[in-house]
Amino acid sequence: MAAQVLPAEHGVRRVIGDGEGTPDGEVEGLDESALLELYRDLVLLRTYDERSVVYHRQGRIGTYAIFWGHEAIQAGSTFALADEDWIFPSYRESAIGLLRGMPPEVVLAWWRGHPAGWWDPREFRVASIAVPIATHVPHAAGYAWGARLKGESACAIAYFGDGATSEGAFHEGANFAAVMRAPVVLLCNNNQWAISTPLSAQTRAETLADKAVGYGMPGVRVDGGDVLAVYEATAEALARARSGAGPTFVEALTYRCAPHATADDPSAYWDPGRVEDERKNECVGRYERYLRRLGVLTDEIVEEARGAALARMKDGIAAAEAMPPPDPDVVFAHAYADPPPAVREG
Amino acid sequence: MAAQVLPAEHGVRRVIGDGEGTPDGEVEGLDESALLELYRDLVLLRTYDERSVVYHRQGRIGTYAIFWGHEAIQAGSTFALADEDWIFPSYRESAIGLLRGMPPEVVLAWWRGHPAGWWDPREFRVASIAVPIATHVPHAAGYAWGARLKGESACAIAYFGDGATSEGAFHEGANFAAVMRAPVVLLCNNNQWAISTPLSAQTRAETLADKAVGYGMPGVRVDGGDVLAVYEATAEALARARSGAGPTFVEALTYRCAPHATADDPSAYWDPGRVEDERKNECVGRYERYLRRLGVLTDEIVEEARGAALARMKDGIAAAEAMPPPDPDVVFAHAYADPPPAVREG
Amino acid sequence: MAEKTLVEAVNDALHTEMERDGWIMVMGEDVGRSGGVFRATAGLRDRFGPDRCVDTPLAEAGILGTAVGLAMAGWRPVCEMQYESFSYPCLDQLITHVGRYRWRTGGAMEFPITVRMPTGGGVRAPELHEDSPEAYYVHTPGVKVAIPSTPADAKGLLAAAIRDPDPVVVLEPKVLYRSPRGEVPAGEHVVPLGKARVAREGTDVTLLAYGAMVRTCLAAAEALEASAEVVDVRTLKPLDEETILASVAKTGRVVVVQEAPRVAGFGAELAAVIAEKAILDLQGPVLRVTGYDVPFPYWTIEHEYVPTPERVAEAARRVLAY
Amino acid sequence: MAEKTLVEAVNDALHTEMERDGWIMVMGEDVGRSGGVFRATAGLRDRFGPDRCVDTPLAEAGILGTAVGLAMAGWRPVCEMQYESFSYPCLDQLITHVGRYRWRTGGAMEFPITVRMPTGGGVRAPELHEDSPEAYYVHTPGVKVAIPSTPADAKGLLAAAIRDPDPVVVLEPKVLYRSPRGEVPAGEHVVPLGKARVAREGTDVTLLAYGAMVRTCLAAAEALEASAEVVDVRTLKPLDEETILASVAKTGRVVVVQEAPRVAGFGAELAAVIAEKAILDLQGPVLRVTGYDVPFPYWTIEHEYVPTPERVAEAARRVLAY
Ligand SMILES: Cc1ncc(C[n+]2csc(CCOP(=O)(O)OP(=O)(O)O)c2C)c(N)n1
Ligand SMILES: Cc1ncc(C[n+]2csc(CCOP(=O)(O)OP(=O)(O)O)c2C)c(N)n1
Ligand SMILES: [Mg+2]
Ligand SMILES: [Mg+2]
Repeated sequence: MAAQVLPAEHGVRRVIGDGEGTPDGEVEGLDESALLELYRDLVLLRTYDERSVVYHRQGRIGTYAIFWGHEAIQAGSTFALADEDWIFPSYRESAIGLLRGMPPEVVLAWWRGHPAGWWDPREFRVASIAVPIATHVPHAAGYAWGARLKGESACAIAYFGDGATSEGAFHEGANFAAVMRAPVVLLCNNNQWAISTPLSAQTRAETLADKAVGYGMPGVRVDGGDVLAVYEATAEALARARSGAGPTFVEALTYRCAPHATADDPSAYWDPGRVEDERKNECVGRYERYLRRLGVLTDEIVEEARGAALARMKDGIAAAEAMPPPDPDVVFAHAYADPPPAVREG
Repeated sequence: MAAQVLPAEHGVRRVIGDGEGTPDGEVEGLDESALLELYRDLVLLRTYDERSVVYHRQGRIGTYAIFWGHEAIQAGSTFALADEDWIFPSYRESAIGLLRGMPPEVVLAWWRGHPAGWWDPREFRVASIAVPIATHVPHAAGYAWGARLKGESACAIAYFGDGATSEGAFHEGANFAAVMRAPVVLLCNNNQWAISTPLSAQTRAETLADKAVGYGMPGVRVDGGDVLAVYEATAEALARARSGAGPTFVEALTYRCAPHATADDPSAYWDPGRVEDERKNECVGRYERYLRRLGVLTDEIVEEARGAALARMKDGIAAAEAMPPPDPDVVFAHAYADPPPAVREG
Repeated sequence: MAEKTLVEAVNDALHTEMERDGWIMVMGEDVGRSGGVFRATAGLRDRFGPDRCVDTPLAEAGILGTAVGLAMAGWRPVCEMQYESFSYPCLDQLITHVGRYRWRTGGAMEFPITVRMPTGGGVRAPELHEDSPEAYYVHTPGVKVAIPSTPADAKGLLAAAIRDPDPVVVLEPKVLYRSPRGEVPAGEHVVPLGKARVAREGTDVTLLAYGAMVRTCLAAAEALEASAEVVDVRTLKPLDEETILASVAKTGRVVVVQEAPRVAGFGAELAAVIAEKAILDLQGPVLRVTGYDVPFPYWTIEHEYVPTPERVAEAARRVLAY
Repeated sequence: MAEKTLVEAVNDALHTEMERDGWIMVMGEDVGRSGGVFRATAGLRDRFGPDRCVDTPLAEAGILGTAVGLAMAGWRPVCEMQYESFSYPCLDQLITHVGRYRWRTGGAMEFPITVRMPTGGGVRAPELHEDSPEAYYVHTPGVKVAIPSTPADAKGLLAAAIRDPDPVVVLEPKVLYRSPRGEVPAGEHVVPLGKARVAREGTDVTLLAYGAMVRTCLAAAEALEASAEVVDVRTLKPLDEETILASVAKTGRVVVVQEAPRVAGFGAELAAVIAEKAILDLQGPVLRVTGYDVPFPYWTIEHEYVPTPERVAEAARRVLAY
């Protein structure tokens, strides 16, 4: 009987050390200003997330899918993208557009249930937030395939979770991507939970990167709390994609230290002790300590980055709250370019 | 970047030699009478298939999915099953029930579009023929899971093709099977074609057995033209399943030497030369030559086996053709145990 | 009788039925450890163990597909779809197998599978959390469909669905999950499938609805100067034509109300049945008040989409004017 | 004009449109190397290359899901579902994305995706090769649906679907694929969506149908002593209510014919529209002649299921007797 065999990269790639036994690494091509730009991205996402939880408590936005602790996955991978590359986010990456210059009020409007949460994907090369699990993976594969057919160099990246790998849509999308040599990165945020369902109840695979083998594509594992490791792995996957070699599956290993969403009460299912430990090791602080060890980060920069992010959020929520209530007529707008005469009958 | 890594059993398992360089092997626990029983199974399936093609030409059955050259996969795997184990066939294994004592006229009736083609799966432990691709894989997984929960020792086996591995239903079924440690064998008939679509357009995986890795289950490759290799691999997978270790993916490698179905004209897409070569190596002849080298098979036995099979088919088609046209009322029967009053309104 | 919310009544039904029949299995996403995102399955895993209340992998077609196999092995699966819109991936299994497998065995095997899910809008949730997909289910041969509008019916119809020998889809109006409360019989309580309920007696116009729209119609009836009868269809298939046609025969005027998009929704089937079988009773057109042929809107304007008592009353007045 | 079969007309439309617009891509199972199991895509791969006529992996949801991405990249995908019943796996992509994505972008992006598939029975094929799933599609917001009944309309409606800025599902009656032949305009030929066709003029009763049932209604009309008008709906959404209501206004009597299972089928929508908007014209009930609420039967008895001219004529006589 076949012993189960696993992909090469079973080790979890890391760049950032622990300041003790494990030494810090470096990433080629990232100079000081790039490292700090990446830091500001992290702080912006962290600030967006923490403020959103507050806004929700204050009743200023609706249910909200918290991404605290996932910032390194989002910022690190996005930082590796070319401007022309398309992002296909799930609800977990709702604010990833901010890294492409999307105003916070747009994303806040989405969570406020306001149509101003709509955006033109072409403006930011960010597809609409995918609410259904995994069904956007084929979209990313199709986009990348279509770009390749047009002779463009644009790639795509799809974000999805560990639970999403159980869906047929993930499987079909990944297989199409491989068969069509679509220049796409399948970035799996493995936070080890699907709401209350642990990874152990989701799959028997030893790692999610193992899923790549069945599609004939490389599978890589990185520490999802290590923004530089995520950057590096994504950059390599993109280089491979642009070279015409097709898709790569990247498993970014992390741990969900927050409720699934504001409506979720994890006390019934998670282990507070484990969460405590994981929180100590959260990704923004890790990167801060790394930059300080490098001597690149100063208190001033920290203050300035946090202040700037906070200001953007203050303006964002103000702008979102200043929006007039939507025109009721928008109910009938946009479903069809050329609507059936009966569309208003109800 | 991860080099792609493959499961252990990349070699294709064989038992039957070529009568020249490659020596014949033997399979433990199969005595002479068992070897001959298996031979009769092969002959029965071959006879069913060849007669069916004739019956179709004669207009005595409708469109028919030919399984010429797939007999070793079906007979070898079924021979390894316990009587209590359930078979979940696709259209390609339409006649597999014959190996469980199902009268040929039942299967012939199915292909004649006659409701007498219905059977009680419990009578033969053979589920209904699955027409849609791959959607029966979760059924087999669910059955096996359910049997395990009941503390029964029954296993299940699902038959599907290479193309089926591209469907989400295959993926979800395989994953459920692994997660629930369902005692099921996923037997993939890799005949390298999905109608006109070659395997190379179906997947980039080096082997279909690689798909197993992503589910954390063993993947095995066997020569689908070697009835003893298929038997052995299936027996091992069943032993593993009964031990509580869960499912196994078995890739039975063969080549479709006949049209997809009687309605199909492969001349547009296949390579006649390749087909010629493959036909020379077809599974029934291979096993016959093996048995003769073993000194187990005599012309008398061959005659007797073919005669018996032919007689069964003659009786079968006669019985099928003797069936009265179905009662029109059967249209309304069976859809509901407790039909809505309006069921006859149309 | 205890006062319960609709979701508590669902939970009560699951406990009571699983207690009664050891072959009943609850399966779905997050139904076990957390007790379900709406708490409909709370307590089942502790009471009946992880084998009878199963947290499945995240794959709806896999849930329903394995349920078919579980049924073949003798189990009575009760599958939860976490939200109605996330039941769409299982439509393929439902249409090609769940509704057809008994037929395929010539009636030899039964597939007593229950699929339950929350349905409908009014809860101010993100996209794809407020759909009303009942028409997809009702149109599928071999599948029955029920939609309760009260806690008592939520318990009784679910119990009937679980006991039914055929596959039944039960849609639970999520806007009613937590309020209002209602009297729910303790212990075993079965509301037979195929029986509509006259929720309010009236003589001038019939308001025909199901699920959350029953409440809307009751409010409209209050607002109307005329005497409106409100019929709660309760079971979409099998349909209780008798009760519906009796009401139309009495009033001669009818407004069909459905939250789902209008085109080819179940309200059309109700209107068609009336146009075919009550034409001589009708004193005016069969009007429909429905959602529109567009996606359910962002929740700040969902009230512009979901039929309101005002829209229903206005339609009733139009038909009363005939 | 050349005489063509319906499937030849489909092939003609694909060649003509792909010639006209280099962004049109045909994708599906076996559409390339073999030219499709019905030969609808024959010759496209040789003419336009394997990148514009793509043999996809065997995964319907993957076909439609990647088509969404291809559309975002600027392509105009024309997806073939090999048989209607094998389109069920893509219902999830259709409902959750294809019909919603334009709306989701506030109208900024278009998704001119065409999904074409054979539909219906009468071809003596195994299980799940003879379904009529149009109701699932028509009920889905954001999606348009057309069903031709003649070779000329098959070419013209498909061309219109491909050119339409919105997603369109085109169902091709497979029983009509190879006969009868009909005149088909050469070159570019577009039959606008949303326009029904009076297939036969009459004054006493309207037979309302689409797809293969139009032929059935024409035969019924011949058999009737009364003067029957046959209206070919052609486009189920957008629906040409004007033509339908004009015919009902003229005849006052109507029989709606659909091959699909009766319950909540598209015929119910037609009946509902008439019961709402033509009630004062009606001189009798709106009768439906349909398939039954059971799986399409094994083909030796399919004639017991598919509506026949006799059943249609009998219904017409019933309504004429009012
Ligand atoms: C098709 C579908 N099924 C169910 C849901 C409900 N749901 C929302 S999030 C979630 C868990 C997703 O887990 P995972 O894929 O690991 O992503 P994470 O939320 O952990 O980032 C579920 C079941 C959904 N949105 N879509
Ligand atoms: C869901 C679904 N899609 C498409 C089809 C049409 N179809 C019938 S057989 C077939 C090819 C199957 O190929 P494979 O899985 O390799 O099995 P094989 O026929 O080679 O044994 C296709 C596409 C189907 N039956 N079901
Ligand atoms: Mg997760
Ligand atoms: Mg094959």
